[in-house]
Amino acid sequence: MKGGRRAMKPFRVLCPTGHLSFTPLEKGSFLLACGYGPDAIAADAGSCDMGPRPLGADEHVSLEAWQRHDLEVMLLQSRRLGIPMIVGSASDTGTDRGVDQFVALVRDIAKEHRLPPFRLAAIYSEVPVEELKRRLLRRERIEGLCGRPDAGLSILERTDRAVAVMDAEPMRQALAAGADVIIAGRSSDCAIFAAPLLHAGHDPANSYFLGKLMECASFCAEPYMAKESVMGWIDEGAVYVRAMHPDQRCTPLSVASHAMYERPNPYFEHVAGGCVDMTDCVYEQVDDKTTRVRGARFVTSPTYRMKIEGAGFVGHRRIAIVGIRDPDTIRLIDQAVAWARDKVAERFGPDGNSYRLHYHLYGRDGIMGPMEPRPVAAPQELCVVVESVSRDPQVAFEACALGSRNLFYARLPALKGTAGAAAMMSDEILIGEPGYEWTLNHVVMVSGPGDLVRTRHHRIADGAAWGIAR
Amino acid sequence: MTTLKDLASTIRSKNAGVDLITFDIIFRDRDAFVRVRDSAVITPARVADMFRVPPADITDFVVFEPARAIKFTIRRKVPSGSPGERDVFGSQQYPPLFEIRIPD
Amino acid sequence: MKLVELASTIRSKNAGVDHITFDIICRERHNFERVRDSGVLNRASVARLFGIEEARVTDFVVFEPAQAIKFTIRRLRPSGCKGETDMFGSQQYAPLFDVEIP
Amino acid sequence: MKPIRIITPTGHLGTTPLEKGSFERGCAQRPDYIIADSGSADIGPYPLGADRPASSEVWQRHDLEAMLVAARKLGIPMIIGSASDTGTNRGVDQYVRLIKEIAAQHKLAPFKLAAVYSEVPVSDLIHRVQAGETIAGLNGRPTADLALLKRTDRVVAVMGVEPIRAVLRDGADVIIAGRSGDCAIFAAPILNAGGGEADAYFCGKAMECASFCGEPFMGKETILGRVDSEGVFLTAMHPAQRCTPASVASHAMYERLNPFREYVPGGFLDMSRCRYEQVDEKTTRVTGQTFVADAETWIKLEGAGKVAERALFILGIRDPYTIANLDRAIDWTKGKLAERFGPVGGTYDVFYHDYGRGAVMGEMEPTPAKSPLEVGIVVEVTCDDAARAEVICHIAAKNLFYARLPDVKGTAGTAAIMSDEVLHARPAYEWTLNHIIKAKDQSEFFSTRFETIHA
Repeated sequence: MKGGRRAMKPFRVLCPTGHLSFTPLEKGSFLLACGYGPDAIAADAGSCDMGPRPLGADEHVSLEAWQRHDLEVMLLQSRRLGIPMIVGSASDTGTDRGVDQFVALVRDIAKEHRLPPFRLAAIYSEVPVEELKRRLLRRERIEGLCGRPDAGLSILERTDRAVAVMDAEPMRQALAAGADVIIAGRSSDCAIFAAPLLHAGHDPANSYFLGKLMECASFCAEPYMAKESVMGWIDEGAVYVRAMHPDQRCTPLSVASHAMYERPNPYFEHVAGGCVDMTDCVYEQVDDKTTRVRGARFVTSPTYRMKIEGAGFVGHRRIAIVGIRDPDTIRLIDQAVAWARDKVAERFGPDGNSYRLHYHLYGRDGIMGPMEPRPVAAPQELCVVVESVSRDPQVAFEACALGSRNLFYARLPALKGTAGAAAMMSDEILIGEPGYEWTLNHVVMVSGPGDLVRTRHHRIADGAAWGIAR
Repeated sequence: MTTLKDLASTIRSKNAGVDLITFDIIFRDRDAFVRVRDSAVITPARVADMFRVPPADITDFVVFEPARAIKFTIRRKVPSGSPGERDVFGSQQYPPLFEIRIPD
Repeated sequence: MKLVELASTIRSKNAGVDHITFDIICRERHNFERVRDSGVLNRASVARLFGIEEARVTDFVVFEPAQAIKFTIRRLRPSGCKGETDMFGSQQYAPLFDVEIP
Repeated sequence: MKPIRIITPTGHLGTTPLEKGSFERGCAQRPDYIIADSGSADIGPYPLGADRPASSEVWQRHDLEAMLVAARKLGIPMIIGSASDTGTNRGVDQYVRLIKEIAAQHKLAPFKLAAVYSEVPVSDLIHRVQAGETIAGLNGRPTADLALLKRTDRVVAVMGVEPIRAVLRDGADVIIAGRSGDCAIFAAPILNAGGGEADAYFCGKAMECASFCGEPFMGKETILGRVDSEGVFLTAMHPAQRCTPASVASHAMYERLNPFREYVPGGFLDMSRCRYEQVDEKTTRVTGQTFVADAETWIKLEGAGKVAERALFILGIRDPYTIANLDRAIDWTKGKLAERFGPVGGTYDVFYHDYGRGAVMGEMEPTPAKSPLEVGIVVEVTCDDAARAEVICHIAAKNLFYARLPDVKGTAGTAAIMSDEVLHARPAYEWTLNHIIKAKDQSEFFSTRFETIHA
């Protein structure tokens, strides 16, 4: 921190939930934390954890009632305290629809509570697939992450929707322009917290690192609790995190354990403009509920690269559930499945043509599949979940029905039961949600964050106007 | 005979983005951590073998002192949530680690 | 010897909506006689095996033409009720495999 | 009597497509009739109660097309019983429509179609009970009262041979019948040809599941049945299948409580003195069956009614501690549900089908596995209201995902979620009626309509 401001109280960021609206945030520890004088309230509202469908279909998975609940609790306190509120990855996926939906909710809540006028910045980061195609035509590279090949035209053709993942810079600029509330599209989790810290004059290393520690709220504290508030600040070149729930503590172990949570490597966190290096971090307990960490470094990237997430529709899904208790059928299940697959192939050609069939063998390796170190050769009971996928819903239905009912009719040598080699839980073909795939987990080179990100400023005054009219 | 489950306080797996599953083995007890770490029983080759993936699919393997943890990450064969998914959050992939024997 | 080694078919299936019927068929005449004459299978023993009251075993017949023993039990719940796991009653026979026949 | 020969290509028309190879071999035998049963009470109460087919119309059409084209080419009658799985009026009308479409598509010469309906309005049964008639329960079920009838959405009467014999006498080329006794659709033409009741019903009983009376086991292959003065003859048409004394006798007892008796309107078939003989490589002859007539005619009624909406969720558990403590985890989640939605079994019900530990057999499992490596769990919630069933099911599953047990080492989720979705299952129905009612004659509950089909 700069010398001239040392006497000041450090800038405090409050995080009430690790995934806004996935389940409602806990008001108790949040209101308690608001009493400690936070300088900003920030929360992440999105995740890739729910699979590719929400992005591909552009739907939210959280209930709107819970989204409204969390935004309302946060907005009322931020306006009461006169501090900024920042929400990233709006409405689970951070598409333009998600940003617009959250902006509309904030407007509604402001109107309902007749809040005095405030300034809202909506930051969009959805990338039209056409834009990515243009880049490809310009011979720009769309580089695959995690061992994925670079994206070509065919993968873009399979993509229905894509978002760019912003770092803190667009949010910092919005704060600098005077925004009181920020609703951002897809953002790096840590960037949502780093933005107000950077705006307050802190360095990127500690700002991003603190964001990384705080983004899942109380997950960095112990004992385990789901959605409790935590407070973080930077002072004297170190970051501090403090649990706000009366029964929770932030300890070196709990904070370090969280620093590595849901990430491939505990030492590096990549954002668009660079990378936080945590290799030399030192964790210390400073009081009962607070842990201090020093030693984070920031390595600025020579090029500015933004991550792109994309998802596309794969097909309609149908599901059937079959139980098997016969030890011979269980022993010969691979043959039974092959028999059923052949019956489907007789009608629609080989798997992969117009359909795909998946057999989930619960009891053997239904959870781990080929990664199962010791698949059970002969469990007492098997549950076979037959899942079909096809772009044609009728083909999906028939493939699933043939692929499951033929387990019942499979002709296996040495089978003692001839009335049906399987137990239908109920003779129905269930309609699953449509299937999507993650098509893009890639990066593109940009001239700066403004290349793919657009900000729109609003003045939210409906509530006040309505209040005055009364 | 001591197994990893006797010594670790947390053994978990979870998605790390859409293409990876990451595994955390965390020790509350410092001696237990040191014992497992120094035994060198848990190695990239060992976990690749256990989960039947080519060694190149172990993208990260780190002994993480601050959390008293061993952490490694495996590249998924198919991205999370694709049709045919077995474990959309990657949260039940850890149990085979329980039975790893740790020498005295 | 286990029943599974002597019988050629062991199966179960709905008999209407309220019953599941079990058929144990031996292709070899001497196996059938051995199972039949052992007396191991009877109303009481199958009720015990499936953990049900004997009164639920509605029929128990030695069926010579098919070299078979057939019995029928009244289902604990009619077929296809909520909570059903075996709509056709077609996977209820497996425990018969391990019945020891002297 | 004059010998009569019948082929049947499938034991349940439409469930999975019939096999064309052995069917063509059967047609080459120049049979007198092509007959198939298309229904069953085996598929649970839903299709009847909700009045929906259980089979895909694509497959129903496939089977009807194969049979109709062959029957018209051979110039012989075709009989379909229990149309569209349940034999309700909807099912009969649907098959009549398919027959018309297929006739048009193949430009078939005009033929005479008979539709025989067997649905009984619930209100009609209510009037009968109010008027003092008895609807007696089968299999230990109590006599039907008004409360039971009020829980019933749809009822079919199971026809015997008479309605089918009547339309055959009137020259029907194609018969689409509502709910029918499986063996009645085969017995009707045999009786019309002068066959005895015992042989007619036995032939029907043996043929109704098609190749199930042959060996080795095959699903949907054609069987040829012949009745003449020498007895009943059954021949497998698939090159690799045979009808043997053992296979025919085994099938005679299939899916029935008692191997010796088959009840039909007007009496029962007694098979206790049957003789089974191999007469050639693929054929078995059966003699010695008798028919015991009943002075009264009782007609069977099947009825189903809606109980609740259903929602499902699929999870897997691999953690041995969670598996060892699964009962506790399930009790915990049920407790959480009770806190929020009131007691389980009150306005909703929840079932955790734990595959791997005895889900298939439930209470009847003698040796549930204590520590399987893996458990697949299907969470099933039933409730009057579909939206509420969905919410409860979602929470019932997610609570298992978040269940905290003292010894569990994994803290990121105690279950594997196959796909994060509540599956909308069809509603739960119950069999309300499995009853019989006394009839004036075998035709009382059935009505017939003729139509000439022009391509």
